[in-house]
Amino acid sequence: MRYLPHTEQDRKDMLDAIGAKTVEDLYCDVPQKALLQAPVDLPLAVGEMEVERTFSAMAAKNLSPSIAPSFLGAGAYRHHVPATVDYMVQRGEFLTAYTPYQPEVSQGTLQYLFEFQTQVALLTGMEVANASMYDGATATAEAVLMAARATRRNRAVLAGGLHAHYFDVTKTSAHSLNIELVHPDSDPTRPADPASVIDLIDDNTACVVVQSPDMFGRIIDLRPIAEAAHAKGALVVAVTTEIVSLGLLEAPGNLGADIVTAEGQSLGIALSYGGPYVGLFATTSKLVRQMPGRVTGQTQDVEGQRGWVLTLSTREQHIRREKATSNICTNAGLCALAFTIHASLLGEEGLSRLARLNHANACTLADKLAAIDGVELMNDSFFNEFTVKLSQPAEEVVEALAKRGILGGVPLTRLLPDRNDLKNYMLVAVTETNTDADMTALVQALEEILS
Amino acid sequence: MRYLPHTEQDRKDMLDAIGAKTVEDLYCDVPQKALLQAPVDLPLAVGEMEVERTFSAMAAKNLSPSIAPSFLGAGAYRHHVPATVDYMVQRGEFLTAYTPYQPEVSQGTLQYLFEFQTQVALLTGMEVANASMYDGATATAEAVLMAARATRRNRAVLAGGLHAHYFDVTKTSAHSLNIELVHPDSDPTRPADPASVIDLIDDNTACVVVQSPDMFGRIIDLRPIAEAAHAKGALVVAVTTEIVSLGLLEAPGNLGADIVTAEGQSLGIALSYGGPYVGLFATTSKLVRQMPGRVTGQTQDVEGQRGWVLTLSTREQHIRREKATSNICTNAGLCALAFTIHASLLGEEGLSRLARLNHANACTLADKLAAIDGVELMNDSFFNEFTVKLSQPAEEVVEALAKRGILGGVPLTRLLPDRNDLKNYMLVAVTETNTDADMTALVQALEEILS
Amino acid sequence: FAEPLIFELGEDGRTGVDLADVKVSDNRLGGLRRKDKVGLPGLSEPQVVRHYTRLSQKNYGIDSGFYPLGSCTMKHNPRVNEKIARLKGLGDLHPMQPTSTAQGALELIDTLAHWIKTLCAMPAVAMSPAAGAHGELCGMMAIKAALEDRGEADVRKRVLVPESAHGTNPATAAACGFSVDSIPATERGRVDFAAFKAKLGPDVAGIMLTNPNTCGLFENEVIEIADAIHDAGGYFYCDGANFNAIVGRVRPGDLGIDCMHLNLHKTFSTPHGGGGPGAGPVVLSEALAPFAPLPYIVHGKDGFDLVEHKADSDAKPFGRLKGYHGQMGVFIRALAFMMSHGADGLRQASSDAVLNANYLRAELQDQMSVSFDGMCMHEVLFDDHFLKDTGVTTLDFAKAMIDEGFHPMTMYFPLVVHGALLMEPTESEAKETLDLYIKTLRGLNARAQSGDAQFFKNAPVLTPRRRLDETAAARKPVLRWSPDAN
Amino acid sequence: FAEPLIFELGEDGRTGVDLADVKVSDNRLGGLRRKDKVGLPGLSEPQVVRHYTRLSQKNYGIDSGFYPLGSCTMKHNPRVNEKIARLKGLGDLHPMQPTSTAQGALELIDTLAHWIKTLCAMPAVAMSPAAGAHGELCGMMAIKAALEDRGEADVRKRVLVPESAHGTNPATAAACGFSVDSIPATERGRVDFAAFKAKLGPDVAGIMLTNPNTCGLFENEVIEIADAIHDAGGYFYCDGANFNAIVGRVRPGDLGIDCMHLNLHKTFSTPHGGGGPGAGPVVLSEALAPFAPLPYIVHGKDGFDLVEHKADSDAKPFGRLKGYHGQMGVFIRALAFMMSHGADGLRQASSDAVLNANYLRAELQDQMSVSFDGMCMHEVLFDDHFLKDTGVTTLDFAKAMIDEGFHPMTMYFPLVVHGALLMEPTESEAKETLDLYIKTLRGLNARAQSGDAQFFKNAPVLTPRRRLDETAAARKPVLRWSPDAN
Repeated sequence: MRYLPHTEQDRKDMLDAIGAKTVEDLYCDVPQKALLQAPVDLPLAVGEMEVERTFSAMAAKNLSPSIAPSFLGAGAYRHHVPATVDYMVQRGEFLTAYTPYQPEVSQGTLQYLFEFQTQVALLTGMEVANASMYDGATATAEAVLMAARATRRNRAVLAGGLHAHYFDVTKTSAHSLNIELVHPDSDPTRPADPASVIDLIDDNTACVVVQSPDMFGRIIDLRPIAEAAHAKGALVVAVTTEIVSLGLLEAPGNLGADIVTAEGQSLGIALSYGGPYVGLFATTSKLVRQMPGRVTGQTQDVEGQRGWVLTLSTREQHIRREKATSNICTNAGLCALAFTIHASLLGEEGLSRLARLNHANACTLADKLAAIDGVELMNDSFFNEFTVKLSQPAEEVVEALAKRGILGGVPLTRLLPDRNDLKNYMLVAVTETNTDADMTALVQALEEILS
Repeated sequence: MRYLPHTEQDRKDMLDAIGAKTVEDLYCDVPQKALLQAPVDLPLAVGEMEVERTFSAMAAKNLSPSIAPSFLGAGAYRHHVPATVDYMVQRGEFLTAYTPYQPEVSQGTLQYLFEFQTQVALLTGMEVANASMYDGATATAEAVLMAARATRRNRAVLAGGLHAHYFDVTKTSAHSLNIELVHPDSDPTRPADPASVIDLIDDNTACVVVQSPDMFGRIIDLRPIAEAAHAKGALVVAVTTEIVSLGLLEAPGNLGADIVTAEGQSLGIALSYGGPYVGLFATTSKLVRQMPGRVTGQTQDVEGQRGWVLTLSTREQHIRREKATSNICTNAGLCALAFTIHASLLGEEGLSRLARLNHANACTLADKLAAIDGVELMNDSFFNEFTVKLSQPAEEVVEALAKRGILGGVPLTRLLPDRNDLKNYMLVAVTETNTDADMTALVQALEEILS
Repeated sequence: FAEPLIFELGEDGRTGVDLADVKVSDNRLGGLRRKDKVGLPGLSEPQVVRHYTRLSQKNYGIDSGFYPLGSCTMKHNPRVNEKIARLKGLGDLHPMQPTSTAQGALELIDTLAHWIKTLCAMPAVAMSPAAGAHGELCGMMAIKAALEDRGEADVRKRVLVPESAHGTNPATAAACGFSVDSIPATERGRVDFAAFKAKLGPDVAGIMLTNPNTCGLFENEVIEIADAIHDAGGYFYCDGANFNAIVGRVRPGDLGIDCMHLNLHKTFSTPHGGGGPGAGPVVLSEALAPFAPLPYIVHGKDGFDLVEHKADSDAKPFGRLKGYHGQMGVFIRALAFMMSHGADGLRQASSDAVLNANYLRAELQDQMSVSFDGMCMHEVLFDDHFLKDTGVTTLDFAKAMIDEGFHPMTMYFPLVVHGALLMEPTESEAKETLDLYIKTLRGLNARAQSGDAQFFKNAPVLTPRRRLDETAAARKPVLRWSPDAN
Repeated sequence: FAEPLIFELGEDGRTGVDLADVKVSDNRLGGLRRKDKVGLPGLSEPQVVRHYTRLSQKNYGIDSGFYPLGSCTMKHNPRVNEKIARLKGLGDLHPMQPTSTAQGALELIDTLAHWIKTLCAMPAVAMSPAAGAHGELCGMMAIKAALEDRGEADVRKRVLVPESAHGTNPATAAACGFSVDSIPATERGRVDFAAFKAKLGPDVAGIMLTNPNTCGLFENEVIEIADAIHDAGGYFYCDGANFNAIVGRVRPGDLGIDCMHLNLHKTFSTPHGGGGPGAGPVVLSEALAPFAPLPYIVHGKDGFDLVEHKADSDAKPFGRLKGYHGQMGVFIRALAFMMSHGADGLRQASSDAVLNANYLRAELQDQMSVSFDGMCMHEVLFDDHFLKDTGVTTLDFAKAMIDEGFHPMTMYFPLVVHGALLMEPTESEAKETLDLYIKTLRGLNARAQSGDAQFFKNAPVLTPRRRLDETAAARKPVLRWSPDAN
């Protein structure tokens, strides 16, 4: 077997050294009845060529968004990732390292995590960030738990425009710790109204969670909500599912956020059917010791040279055990690396252009779609994603588009299945990867389907 | 522009330091009339996404042998290359290095070249090998020139089964140096006859060049030819276009070869429409100072540690100039690296299995094809490629197969266009990559076309 | 050579990506257009390549050398898996595309689930957890949901956790609202069965047991433990961090466990450089299966279907753990790893891992102090007894190993022994590598015993940085670069 | 750490590739089945990965740092080009598949040819040469064929080559059966025009001139040289090794050259690690175009066609230089590089390359001895005059640079100055990198002038190996590992 170096002679020699006759002797502590005498009922080993064939066959059964015109978003966005990103991530010294427990031989990982933390802090307009989390949804759930810890309150208000998965994940976590969630209905049919959130904040509210652009693509002004929340002693958690938007939109840190969580997939990370992605988590210096997740800090070595180490581990499980700030142990190191390299390649100018290009393409498509009979644009504001109301059920339209080889959008009922009132609504995302030909294909197909 | 670091400010500052007003001042030695005032008439810069789109569109116009059942050989063979090979080759320290002029920071390159030389020597059964050449054809041409130098004779006998491109390239080089080539007609219709070559060797013959398996796939016994050549003081150049064959066939070094040249593409190297490939060149210790091309040798550093350097450079142009053994300066370093890594992964057992698998598949297909009405198998012996005679012109059959999405073989007239007598002959190659389904597809299509 | 921070390399106006410079109006931005710059530095592509190349050169990975970090299962990461994960039609699939256009993806997840269930002899698996600790959360939430379903959640609030457990175990129990009760270990390094039984009672929700445990030992009374916890009305959570020792040799389902997470990124070798990403699917017994979180795959009449919201009436999903459907990129690599090995190869791999650990134990036990007698599983635990009176600590010893070209073992974990050194060689390592490692450790020990403590205190000296001041880092945290401070 | 040879790592029976173990009969092997083993070592995949990873770590590339190796144009290698070269339908195309199934490939080569011809203002290009020296061979063979066509091949046997030329120039002339006559240089580092004219005569086949020349200078009398050689009945071969200085600024066709090779791997940046592969297409004037070698592409009625054998009656191809159709893998990358830059970016790139070289010249000329006054092109030549009486040689100085993290410049070439140091920064380098390099060289020079020659003699000390004994290597060559010897 290509991955296993031992020959039978090696095994024999090693058993001799151990003083064991057979491998079974090594498993002497396993109850006999539980020790398998033969391989389990699964296929036997195959070569690399066969493995590639098997997976290629499975890949061929999917409609690839690299081939189909694709307008899918809803929290995961197709962007062009420079080839450099993936080449760098795959360098063995990065790829096959682990958590930097030994900082002397892990300065590469530690320095890029420090760079990542800085980039996240800059993008979000916050003071500090951690070294990444699983994804945007889990980061948001952790933010609510953190707010509850920090404020010693057990109630959170989640604005209606929060991504349904983010809400669900938060609810799952909150349930375990008896945190009460207040969540007004999501309503893309009316303009987003800060009052609907503000009215729900009370003196026991740990935090208010507001997503912008929200699940429907609307850009939300955090300021009035933040003002109201702070007046009640509540923290403000700002959520962004499309980090590229911050190249064009005001950073939540400048709008009153105490914690910012975001999905970082848009920079550097393959769509990969939903994961692995990278959760971003930023907050203020004041709250840093309540922050979950791993964090890298700057220090010096015995020779006075600048270097980096994992720090603030007194928050973590291996020290604090059941008193840790979170049960999260790993981060998303390689995804954070991809994010950081992509952000480094873009730089200020590149990110700004990328964001403008996304918005410009979205404006173009929004206008084209709005001109179709049977399509109504719901958004006054958006970044690169918006909601349209169709004259037919969105799920059927999406299937009809798929039959034409177009990945046209996400029916809102896929996210909110109980909302029969939204069955004609569809989310449409546009990025720099969408060509004019893509847009024309979508417009023509929709005209046919809706006519 | 993403590859160019200078800002306009940088450029200005640097011009100031130089004492020049404009970039044009730097070009003051260029005759004014030859200095362009504007960009040439070609498209302007584009981003990475657009470049990828352009090339993807060109790729889509080709029939990919990864998708089509493919039986093409004629000196270039589709093998499965383990993913490891390409990942290692792409490590920046290998990929972006150059000729190891500074051995202290090039031990990586030098050691793998030393390993490559050893592997080539082992495979061919020769004493030494160089650090690679452009391809099998140019290596063969260089071998003839080397034989002429070493024997101080100017006549070479090239057996009829030598690959047509190898013959053409050798002819081009020999022409410049007034070396006479004797080349009996290629004839796949009769069994290969050593006598036809032996009879042509005379006292002015520098070398005899014999390919095995030959252009038609036949395995040639070098021994009687070598005996006759050596009796006349001529050297024997053995050629192999399919290096994998040496996992199953006797090494030419054990059959009397003085020089072995080969195409190394089969191990580690993408087909890539014909290049870059890697020429292998091996010979005896006695002849080593006549050998063309770069070579790595073992030595010690000032601390007595084993290390490697480029050596025997007194043969080369930068020392010898017009008296060099060859004008070749570069080698095919990255291709040699890919070859070496693939060979290292295979090892003795892997190479042997690979060779047997190729031969077994070829036997299977040969029998299947021979059973078709209108197909006649010409070979008594072969490794993974053989010649069939068809009841219709091969070029038409190949086009008809291509229309069915099958890359069926190489018409002999593509290699030997003047040989109208061979217009119904086709070369068919089979490797470990061909599945039973591939073979069935070819058989069925041929049955249809030839019926 | 010191490599500057990326922020110290940039210059305004440079970029490493060429994109059109389009203007946009503010009309549709809700009045929230960014006023100031983000503050990202501008670099050309060559600068970025060189910067991260140089950073990588300051790192040590499995590709660099032996990495016997106990409890982390640092094994070979096959490159073909990387290639496959990037295939068009897999790596580029959108999580929200219609399932009719992603049948191959669902087939892949379903196939992986089948392999996992078969290897574990368990009827169900929840695929979505993103890491081991996330899997723990999943398992404990399933237990909590089952207790709620039984109406006992308010009563059964205590979870038993051996003192040798990873810190994530108690942290997870706490995150699920349970209290944690620690079970002592015997001098054989196993759960003290008598003490465990004494702690059982009507308020016990379950036990979280790592098996093989963190001392590298198989809990030989595991079946008795399972029976006892079940008799007491609790559930048996097994931490699968050490599954690598028993894959294809022992099926957790045969031991009576109710749920267990698998670290796909460890046991089934997907790259998780720098600490992630991972994937922590959780196998579930019949008792817990109905409470599996959303989403999950079902076989529908038109092929595979993805249940993203509670649908079938028997299911009582406890909720959702993560956006979308789990760590597909990790699934691909893990399944490729499993298929490459096959049932035979996986069994061989776990045996080789155990063989390697026992070989280290056998060849080092006369030099270093093995904490517990008898055969170990895939890792072997030493304590610092052998360093007594040398003035060399576990930390010092580990740092000296770095200068010899090895990544150190895990230090100071588990906590049940003093100055732990936990070595996990994995099946990837050749005997020659182990022999060189053994020789090196013997040499280091000879040096320690010879009284040359200073040598160890100075180590490492051959690394990009020498020992770093972690106390200073924590006391006054500098967690980001800023224009003024650095 | 020393890394063993792969042959010292293997063990019989191991393999890194899993293939079926089929038996084959000897029936069809012509009685020539191998009797003995090849002797290849057996290694597992993880061992191979680690071995070559470690070897790579003993190497220095552009990705590692500044690489100002004169005349080698070590510029950034964009990774997107690597990705494109591996696209299905490009990287996997077979050279012998019907041209009807490879129209995209032919379009690609034809498009690249168009870019090359436009950049050079030349009517034709031969695409197949595999490297610069191979291109030289192509060019000189075309000249020879033209002379044969004129019936003057037996008379015109002498080729003029400046003494500053690369060694490949005279070697190529010799390989084509020409004799070589060396032209001296002026004290301005250019061809001595008078001496050149004096050498012209009816036996002259042509001149091989590098422009910009190997001293980094533009041959300001190049048009006069072209006119003179043409008047004398000879041809003008231009060595395009230094094309990077003038791409988009000067077109060789406007200078009167008859043929010139381009090093696609240098000027247009395709990776050629360890010294290859390259590609050396040769542009040809009207006079030489008919003699272009096979194969070439024509626009047929059904699309592109590939002429692999003499077909059209006007063509007088001098033969074939290489198997198949040229270095497609290099073509792809070179064209991607060209398209990425565009006409504007290529012009900017060459200007930046020249700017960088002149910046080095300006900032170092007070410390080190610039060989020739005036503006240089994309590289700048120093000699060892500044090291006079320090006891430090060019070699010593270069080795000391290695310890500072830089790859040395080209040493001892060209031969026209004593102890040459030829620096080529390329356009890829940022001003900061150049500034650090300048500062380092100034520091080293100060140290050299201070009398600390021993520091330089000892260098390098920070490398995997220190100075290696090249004399011993050549005297008793060990060119391979063997089971007994090593």
